[in-house]
Amino acid sequence: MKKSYTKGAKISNSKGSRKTILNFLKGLLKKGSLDAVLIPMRVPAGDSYAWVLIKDKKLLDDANPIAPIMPVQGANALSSCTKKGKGNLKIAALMRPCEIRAAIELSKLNQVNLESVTLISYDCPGALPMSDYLQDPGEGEKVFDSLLKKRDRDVESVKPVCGICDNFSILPASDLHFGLSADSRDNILLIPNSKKGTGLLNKMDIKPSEDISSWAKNIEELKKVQEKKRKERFEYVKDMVEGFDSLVKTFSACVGCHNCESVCPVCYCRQCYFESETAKPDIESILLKTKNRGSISLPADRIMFHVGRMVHMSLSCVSCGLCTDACPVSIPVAELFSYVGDRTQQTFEYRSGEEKGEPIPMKTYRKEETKGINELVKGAEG
Amino acid sequence: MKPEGKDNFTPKIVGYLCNWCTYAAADMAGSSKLEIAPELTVIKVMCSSRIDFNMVLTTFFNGADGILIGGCHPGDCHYDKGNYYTRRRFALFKDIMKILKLDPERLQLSWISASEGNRYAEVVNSFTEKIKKLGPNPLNGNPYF
Amino acid sequence: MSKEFMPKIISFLCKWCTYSGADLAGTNRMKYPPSILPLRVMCSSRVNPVFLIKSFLHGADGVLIGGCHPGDCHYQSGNYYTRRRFAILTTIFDSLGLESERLKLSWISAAEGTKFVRVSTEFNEKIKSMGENPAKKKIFL
Amino acid sequence: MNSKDKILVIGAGIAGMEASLLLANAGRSVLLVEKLSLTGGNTIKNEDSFPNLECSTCMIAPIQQDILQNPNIEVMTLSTVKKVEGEAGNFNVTIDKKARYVSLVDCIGCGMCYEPCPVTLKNEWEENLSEKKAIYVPCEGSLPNVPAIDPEHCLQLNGKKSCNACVEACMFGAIDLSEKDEEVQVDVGAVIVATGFDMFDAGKISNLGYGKFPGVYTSMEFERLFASNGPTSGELVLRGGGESPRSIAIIHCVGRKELGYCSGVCCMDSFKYSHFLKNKLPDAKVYNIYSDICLPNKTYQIFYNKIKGEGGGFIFQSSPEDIEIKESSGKLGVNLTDRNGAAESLDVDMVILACAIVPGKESENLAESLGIELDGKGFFLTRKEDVGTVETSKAGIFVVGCAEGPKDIQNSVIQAEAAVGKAILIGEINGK
Amino acid sequence: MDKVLKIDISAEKGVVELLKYLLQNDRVSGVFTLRKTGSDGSFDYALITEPGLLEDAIPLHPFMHVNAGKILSALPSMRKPVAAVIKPCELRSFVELVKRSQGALDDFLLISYTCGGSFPYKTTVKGQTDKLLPEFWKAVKSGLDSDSIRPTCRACEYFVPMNADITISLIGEKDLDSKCSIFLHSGKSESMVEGFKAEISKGELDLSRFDSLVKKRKEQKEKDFKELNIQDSGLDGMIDIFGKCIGCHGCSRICPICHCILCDFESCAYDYDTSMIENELLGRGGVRVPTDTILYQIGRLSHMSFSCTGCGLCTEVCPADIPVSTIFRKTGEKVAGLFDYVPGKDVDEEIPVTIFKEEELSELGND
Amino acid sequence: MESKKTSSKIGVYICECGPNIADNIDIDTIIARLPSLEEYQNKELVVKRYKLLCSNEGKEFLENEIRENEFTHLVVAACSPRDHDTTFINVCKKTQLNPYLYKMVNIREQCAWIIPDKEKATEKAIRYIRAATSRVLKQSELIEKQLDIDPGVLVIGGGISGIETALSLAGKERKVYLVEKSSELGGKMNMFKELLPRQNGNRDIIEKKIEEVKKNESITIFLETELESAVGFLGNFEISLKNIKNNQPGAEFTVGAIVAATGFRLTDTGKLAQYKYSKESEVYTSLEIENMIKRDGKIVLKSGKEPESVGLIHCVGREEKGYCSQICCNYMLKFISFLQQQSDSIKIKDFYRDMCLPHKEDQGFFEEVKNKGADFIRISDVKIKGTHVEYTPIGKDKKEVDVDMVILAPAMEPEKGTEELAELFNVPLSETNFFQEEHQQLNPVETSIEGIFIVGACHGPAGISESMLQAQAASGKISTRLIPGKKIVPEVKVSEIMEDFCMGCRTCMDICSYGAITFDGELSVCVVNEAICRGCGNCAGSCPSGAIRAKHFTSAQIYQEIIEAIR
Repeated sequence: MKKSYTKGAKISNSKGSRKTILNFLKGLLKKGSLDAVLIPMRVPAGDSYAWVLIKDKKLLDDANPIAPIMPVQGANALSSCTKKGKGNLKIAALMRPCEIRAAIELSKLNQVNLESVTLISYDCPGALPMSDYLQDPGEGEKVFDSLLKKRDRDVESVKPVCGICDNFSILPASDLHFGLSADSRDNILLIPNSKKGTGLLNKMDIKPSEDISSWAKNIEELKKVQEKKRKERFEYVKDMVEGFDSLVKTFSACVGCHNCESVCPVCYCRQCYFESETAKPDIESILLKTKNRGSISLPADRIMFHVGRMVHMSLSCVSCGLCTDACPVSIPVAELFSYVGDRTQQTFEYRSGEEKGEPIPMKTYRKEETKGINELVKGAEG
Repeated sequence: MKPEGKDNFTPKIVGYLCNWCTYAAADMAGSSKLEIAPELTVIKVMCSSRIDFNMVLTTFFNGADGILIGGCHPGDCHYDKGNYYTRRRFALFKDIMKILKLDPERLQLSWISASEGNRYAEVVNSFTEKIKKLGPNPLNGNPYF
Repeated sequence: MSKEFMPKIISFLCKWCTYSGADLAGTNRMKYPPSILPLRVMCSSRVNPVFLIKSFLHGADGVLIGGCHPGDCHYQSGNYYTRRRFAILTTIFDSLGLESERLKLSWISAAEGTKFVRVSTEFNEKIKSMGENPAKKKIFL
Repeated sequence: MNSKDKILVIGAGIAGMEASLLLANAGRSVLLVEKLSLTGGNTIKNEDSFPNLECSTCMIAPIQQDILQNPNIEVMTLSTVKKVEGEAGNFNVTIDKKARYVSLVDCIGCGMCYEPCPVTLKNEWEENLSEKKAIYVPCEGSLPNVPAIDPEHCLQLNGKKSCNACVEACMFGAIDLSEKDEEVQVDVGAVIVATGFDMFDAGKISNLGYGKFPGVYTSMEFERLFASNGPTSGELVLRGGGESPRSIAIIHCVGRKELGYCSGVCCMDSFKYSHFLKNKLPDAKVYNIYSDICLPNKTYQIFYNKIKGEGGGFIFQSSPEDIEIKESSGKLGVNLTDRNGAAESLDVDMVILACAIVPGKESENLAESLGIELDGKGFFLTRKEDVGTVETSKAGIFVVGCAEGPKDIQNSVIQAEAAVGKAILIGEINGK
Repeated sequence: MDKVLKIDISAEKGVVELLKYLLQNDRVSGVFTLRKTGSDGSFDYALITEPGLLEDAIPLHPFMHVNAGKILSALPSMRKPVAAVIKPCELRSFVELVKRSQGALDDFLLISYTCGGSFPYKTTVKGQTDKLLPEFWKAVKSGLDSDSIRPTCRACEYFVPMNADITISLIGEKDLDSKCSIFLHSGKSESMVEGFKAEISKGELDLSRFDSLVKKRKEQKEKDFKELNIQDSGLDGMIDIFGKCIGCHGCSRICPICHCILCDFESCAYDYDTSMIENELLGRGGVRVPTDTILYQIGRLSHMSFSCTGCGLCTEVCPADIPVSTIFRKTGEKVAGLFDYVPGKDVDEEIPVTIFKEEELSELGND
Repeated sequence: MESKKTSSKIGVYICECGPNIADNIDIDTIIARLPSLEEYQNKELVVKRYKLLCSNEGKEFLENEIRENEFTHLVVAACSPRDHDTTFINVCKKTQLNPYLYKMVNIREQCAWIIPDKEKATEKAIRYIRAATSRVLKQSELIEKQLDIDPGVLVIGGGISGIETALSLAGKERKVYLVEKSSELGGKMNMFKELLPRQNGNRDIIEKKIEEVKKNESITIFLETELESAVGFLGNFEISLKNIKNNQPGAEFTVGAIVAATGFRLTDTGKLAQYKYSKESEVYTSLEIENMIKRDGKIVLKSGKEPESVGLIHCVGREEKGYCSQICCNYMLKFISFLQQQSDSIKIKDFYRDMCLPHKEDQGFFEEVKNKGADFIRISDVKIKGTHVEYTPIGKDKKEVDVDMVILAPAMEPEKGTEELAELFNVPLSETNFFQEEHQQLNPVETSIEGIFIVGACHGPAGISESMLQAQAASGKISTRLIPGKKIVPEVKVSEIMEDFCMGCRTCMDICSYGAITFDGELSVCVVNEAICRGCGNCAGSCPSGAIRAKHFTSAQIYQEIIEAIR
């Protein structure tokens, strides 16, 4: 059983949450407790954000720990620099909870090495849809700033999946957490959630001695609201994918660019199976299908791609919503996958990104399987 | 394209059978001259764990009316534990078909050991019957799959 | 920074001509700039244009390709392709406003030790005059 | 190949087959002699084998196939060893090879010959639970999948009537009723005896009612009754009645006292039956009536615990001799007398007698032919002056599996492998 | 001199009739065209072998969600050619692919038309297609640009098909709603349509009437290039433009010329190990991850810019609204210009990187 | 993926199997319809029928056909491949046609015999044959490789199992390396004086074996040494040893097989509340008694006096361990017998739960001891306080008794270090923490890694005879597989990983039953060791990137079959 941390440190929020976080990170870099920080930074043109691994603490001034949009999933960024081993750098990665969960999933798949990485999360207000932000970045910043100041969740302007996210705060798997929705806007709670996190606090001489229950209660309440919204929304989403016709209708605009796959953090393959030579619809199958059906829609196998991808990654889906952002024809991919993911994860009694080191369901088995699985294979026995 | 009604419907069923158990059972059923529905075509694999999602999807989306996966009983795998993984993969796949309401009934996993020639015949015949009742794979008229 | 700027010049040298030419320069105790970092390739046509882009974006101050003279290629026609690829790449650089002057192609045969020294020295000087590759300090590449 | 490189294996059960296959794969030539018309021994009769409940056919059929297809192995069915002369490295063996009347080469196993045969017989291999024709394979999936003719009952062969039905039915000319029994001489370098075991005759303990009451089964009968390729295709129906039992008593240690040894496998077999029954007839009551539970393997207790968890009564009873089985109005009454004097009676539909393992009937003759000894119990005796060995008193002759004493499959195979190691050296002595 | 067929029905219907004729008379194995897939205005490319299903065909619909050239290259050779109705840029893309052994012209009866342009993705996403169609066709009839077509199309000078077997004349055809003019350019097309009921004459598509449109489009192109303004700001300009790239590589996936199974820039050669990142950090103090954002763009330019047919799908598909196509066209034009190469013009002309001339580019390499 | 020959010519031969196939399937229809199928237009197809292909004439006919037609691919439609695959593979081999370019179709068991309607059976047969014909075109030649082997064997553990293994394997052409942790050979045997009666009582045999091992020139003994690493596969393991005393690297050499004979220890009775005993009390474990007999020649109390009453407790720790140690009942009988010989008047109280006597001689011994007056009490529970025994006979009330001496039979458990060794070998342990066999029944002394064997008490609780037999069994297996001078032919239908597409997620590695997949840290990709892979294809079924090709069962091949099957 994982030790649960119930204490945190209160730090002043007088300079705003972003500045407070940056100062904390700067302090760690200064003390040498960290070698580098992975953090979002606004691009020079000012119209987007990118992940930057910062070593030079001066550069931190330009970073924005809580970016209004999520153009690239943090787990992808982390994977790109730790996939091949832990290296010599002690890195802190400041990411949204869904990014942390994706990083945990990737670590189970050996695509991220967390050994020298400290995962730092915060109470996430959600992210703005990329297309909205790109329309007018200045306005986007403003909208997000106001979001950041609210204590409840505003779902109007955030991405649809953020609007129904019930996993926006501390997780079993992050090392350190910034409780932004603390009792008052004057304070931020700094909550260690692992030995690594406690270690960093110690280095900074911060004693996590404050009780965090009122913060936790607030989060719990928000979560309940979100859970309800999620459930309600899924009732609607369900109709978009149930049955052949709905599936076709939902994906009919798909142009087959596979952006959803390439931005997906847990689709870690170099080449998607469904683009590979192996899975390429072969000549015979196209001919055969055309002959049988009188016609065939092209490019072929678009539905196959989406359903196949659900099979491949729904168990690891963290509902980060990047797929929707990246879809040029605005298919609500993220909600569909979240819906399917929630259900398959339930069957396998698994929650993606909840626990480091837990094997992903397809890497393991039980001789006597869970009820959900047994239900599904019913008929096999005998 | 003439849509086949349920009455004059000859389903196309693919049976993935593991070399060591179910394929042997199929042989035994054959030697026993049991009457088995002709609609099932057998594809032999060394172990049921060889079957990946895409294979099932391809089969299904290409218009197969039913898919039967036959493997050794759990614990009997010739390769120690392959079929435990088959079971999980199958469950996941079926789950997704269920969620998407993509005719999950058309997919069946059965553990049939080498000595169960009778069971093989029963399973194939009843599965074929079931598929006949379900009617043609609706994907067959759908240009998208 | 008072320290004199010492460029880094990645040099892809074909084994049969230019690399031998460089060797010859060495054997004859001729001096050429230490900023030249020679990388031996079997033929200049092995140099994928992406190698040059990568070298450039990662901060190499200059990239030099050395190959046999047209018509002399050990593999018959490799360097003709090198030439086309180089032309394509510099055109791309130009149209993107990138400093294509930092890329250089030169034909230097095995006998042209002197030419190697001259080309490398001139190139080195040119790069020096251009200054450090700005890409070296860019974070968002 | 030099004759002394050839190895004779007697008995095509699991131990004999395993030994043959290993030797053949090492390039040695093997003569595998089997008294029945099929390979597989007793193991192939089981539906599943303990403790993993692995399907026996799945487990063994690939080996049987390999045996039949391996160019280094000659399988001689319906044959027994009559005489062995000579010494290690140089034995001369005389084999009594009974006519099969069906060519192993020409027959393709289509089974068209059974139907026309006018003679119907009890199928002994199926513990007389089913019938066969005078031309028969003992069960579905027999390997080699080629029938044999029972010369005692074939009308043509026993001279009762002129009948040519099977010959006419065969389109491959595979049946030759003029085939004669032969005596085959062969030179071998070593002999591995793997003749297996028989089951204790439960009829000898009269109070258990075997043979008297149809509801009383021996363990082997139950194995076949349960087997999916058996007489009822695995349907658990009582003899004659056609109904499934609702309560079953499994009596352990049948014959142990009479024989003076524990067979070491019957507890596990009984638990296996208990599991089968619970699985197939979830509402049935199953009682295990035992004296000592013997679980001589690191994994057996796990199995035992699992069976206990499945429910079913475990009743301690010191010895089956003190059990009295009676029948009244179709129900079997099992009267137990616990050592503590408390009597108990169970009403059941079926009784399974877990019979002890006894030496094969022909062990005595074979021992004599081979010139080796039996122990006091009738099993083959290994070299007295050694510990843990498969060697017999005669160099070059090895005994493995249940021919040496009761044991489970694991230990039979271990012995087979051990014998292979020893046998392979004979003829290779110079290399050593 | 080409043959011209004239029928007295609308152009779209005329094409469908022609397709139907081809299919019904077994001249072709199948038909490849856009077709309606639902009553909600959704549509798709389809390979059709059942003549009845041609009822839903909308061969001239001004929309391109995928480059048909790419799809054609993935289709198998069938017994007889497949009649394919595609846009000029798609046709040019297909020709480029054929040069790369990704398909064969003989497998198809290529039907194209003088193209008035396509709607952007967002038109269909917002469901505005039906509303905008009348205006579009009106503009086509009068030989002008519709307001609703993509900026890419408005800067496209190659709207008259090259290499088509059959060309349908649309731009400037005032009677589009009641007349359909079909130009047959090859012996292949002539024998294919033999027997098709139409008024047959000889004649050629009058190119001169497009002059003003070509001119206007060229001007628009130059304007676009200028607005892009990368040349002047160099590296910083690149960063400004590509800074928001999210690395989805959708541009390469949708690109008809990028036919690789696995893009080089996604291969393991571009995986970093941690020490390489550390190295990078030494010089810069900070480094963007995943790395190689600009490398990918310039790299891709070096791979295919000379074959860029300007179909504009990369811009459409970019989630970060980067004007990818404009950059590629601008660069591509220059690169192709080096070798007087026009992508997709002549199938026998080899792509610039597979051939060389001994006497060329003499200034390079000589000091 | 296709065969390297560019122009393919496929031979399709349909066996009539006498009337078995011919009567139920219209072969002429097949022959008529097959070549006209459009997809084979570019391939030359020869379709013929024959009355019985598996007959000698049939085989000859087929051979001639292949030679004359110069087929590149062959399809045989006949009975089950389980019956005759080998037959036709041999025909292919004879004619130099790569057998992996041939495929057998089962139109007897799976068509002719199970479908009464001839038309339907014919239709199905056509589908089958077409599937095979198009599949066979996607098949590629596979060449069987031959690997050199080192016939040498490494034996870990110098106890009786290790010694027996070494002795039965060592020979002129086979070196054996015997590695022992302690400073002497013999293992637990050094604590024994007497064996069981069924093991011939005296331990001279063992003494002799130890001497023999020492003298044998083909056996190299390493004392105070342990295994540092073992990398490789059957026929070729690279071994490095470590000297325990100075913690220095030891010898390095190559062997073809490894036998673990690391033995057992007794479970720690100190951890079991009901048997808590101190060294000072008159409570002894079985090994202490063995030792005492060896040292003193008798069983005595601390005072030196012989005990007058002895209580023996079986199954100490059995429930906790979850298994029966098999030999305890027997050696307890041995102690009783010894005590009975030591003193006529001795009072024996033997507390047991189930008497486990799984050998044919055991029960006789039990009767003998019992007849001499030992009191065997079947209990359901027992507890001791020093030599005060509280017990509950089965079905009765609790009782108490005081004895002079208590002898415990603690359960056997694997020797310390077993887990580490398993990890080093990458072989699994069973639920009971002993090594796990590859197959409990069919391959009982080998692990899931071919070439690594387990014998003696590290395999599971075992007595001396069982250990000796296991040692011989391992030797037997090794000597059939590692024949000096001969090569081994590994499975060719193995998996391979296309490194360009592998992401190194190691899903395949985690699920492989045989440890055939390793991770190449340098390239960050997984690699299949073809010498270990057995070709089940589980890895290919699991790979999300499609980077794994299961040879002869590639996706392309299977897809081809699918397409035809549902045409």
